[in-house]
Amino acid sequence: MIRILLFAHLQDELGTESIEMDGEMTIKELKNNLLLDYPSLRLDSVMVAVNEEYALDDDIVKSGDTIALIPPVSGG
Amino acid sequence: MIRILLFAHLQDELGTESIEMDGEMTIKELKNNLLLDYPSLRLDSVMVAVNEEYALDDDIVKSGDTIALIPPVSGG
Amino acid sequence: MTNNLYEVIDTPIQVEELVQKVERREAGAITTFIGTVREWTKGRRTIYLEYHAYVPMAVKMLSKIGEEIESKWPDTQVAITHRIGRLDISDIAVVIAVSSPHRKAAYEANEYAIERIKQIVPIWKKEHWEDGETWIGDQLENVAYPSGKPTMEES
Amino acid sequence: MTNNLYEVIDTPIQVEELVQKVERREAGAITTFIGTVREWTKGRRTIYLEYHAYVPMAVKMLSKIGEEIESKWPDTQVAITHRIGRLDISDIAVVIAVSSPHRKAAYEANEYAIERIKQIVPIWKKEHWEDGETWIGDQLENVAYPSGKPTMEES
Repeated sequence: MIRILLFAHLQDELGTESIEMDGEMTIKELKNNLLLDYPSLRLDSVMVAVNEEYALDDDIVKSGDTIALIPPVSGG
Repeated sequence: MIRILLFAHLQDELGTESIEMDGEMTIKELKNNLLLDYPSLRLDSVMVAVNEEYALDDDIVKSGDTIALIPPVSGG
Repeated sequence: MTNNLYEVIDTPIQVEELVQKVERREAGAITTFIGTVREWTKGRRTIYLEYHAYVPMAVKMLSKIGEEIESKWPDTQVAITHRIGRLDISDIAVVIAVSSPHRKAAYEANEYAIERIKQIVPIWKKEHWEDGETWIGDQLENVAYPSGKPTMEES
Repeated sequence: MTNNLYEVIDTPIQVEELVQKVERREAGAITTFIGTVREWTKGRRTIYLEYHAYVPMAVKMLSKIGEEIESKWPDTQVAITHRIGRLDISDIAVVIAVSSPHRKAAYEANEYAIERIKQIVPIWKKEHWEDGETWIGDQLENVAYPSGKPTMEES
């Protein structure tokens, strides 16, 4: 099971702090799967972290990984 | 009477915090007078303030003014 | 007080504490940056803010920024604390402290830290205005989603 | 605590106090510069320092620097305190605090302040080394008069 953490407006839109997904896939595939389930989701400028490190579209995620969808940050 | 305040190494060299001078003169003349009395004094890089404002060589000082000889500063 | 150099906390930040964390006998200069909640942004009045964070990753990224700085400016020491939760006007959101033997590096490294925080640290600001609330969308503060919901017109 | 923005004092400087002096609802950024006594300068060990000042003029010049800044960077607010007397290693000699709506100005103005202090504020530092004492002669710290007495060879 892959755990996907949501933050900021993504958390508001999906009404939950995290969702789950099964399988092994690239970040790009994971994003596409999410868009199938939530067509209104804006993921263009969203970065993805795998186990608390930024990841690239071709990186592979698998069961046990914690993914975070990171909208443009606004700390500071 | 013109009061002349001394600081840092000038104070050490002359062994006093201030000296006095009579008359009305330019800053340049005042410096020359000082060098007559204290030939070893190094005044090249010394700035002069009149009544707590920096002054130029041609500015005139007169009785009642407070002069300060300001060696290169090293605060901060 | 902990001795952690990089922290995300939900209580007020003490500036002196960060200064103490970076003080060293070989340092001649310490710079701090204190980010506070501003009342007015582009003519719009903020009532209060909420900061949310992905805390473990935020701490990791702050620490990464510290490492970047210490490699770019040798002999510097960095400490950063970011506050999350509800903050009112003038409350301190972030403090960055940098010590260095010489002042130039202390200024440059400090400014680098705040720029990098606005790029890579997973912390988000929700502005509560007089007339609604907004997740602030990027470090340039120009992608805003009214009521947290992007609309079609915006995309 | 006084509310004077520009001070020369002979007691320890409290950083928080200067931060409070420049805090404003319209400020989003506050930078501080904290100048401390460094133990080593170019391989030579400092035991302690003495700062002397022409106090009334020093306060006037600090205030002038503040005016220069507030005209160059509109909407900034500046406070500066310099300590004089004997200072030990790590003691704070000077604190500059600048608040501004935006961070860029807060950094630039702060750095401008320390550069100007080293040019125009009548304060002098006497270094007490392990092997003697020296009046530090200019802001580049490269004109030194061993034992306070310039010798002929130096001129």
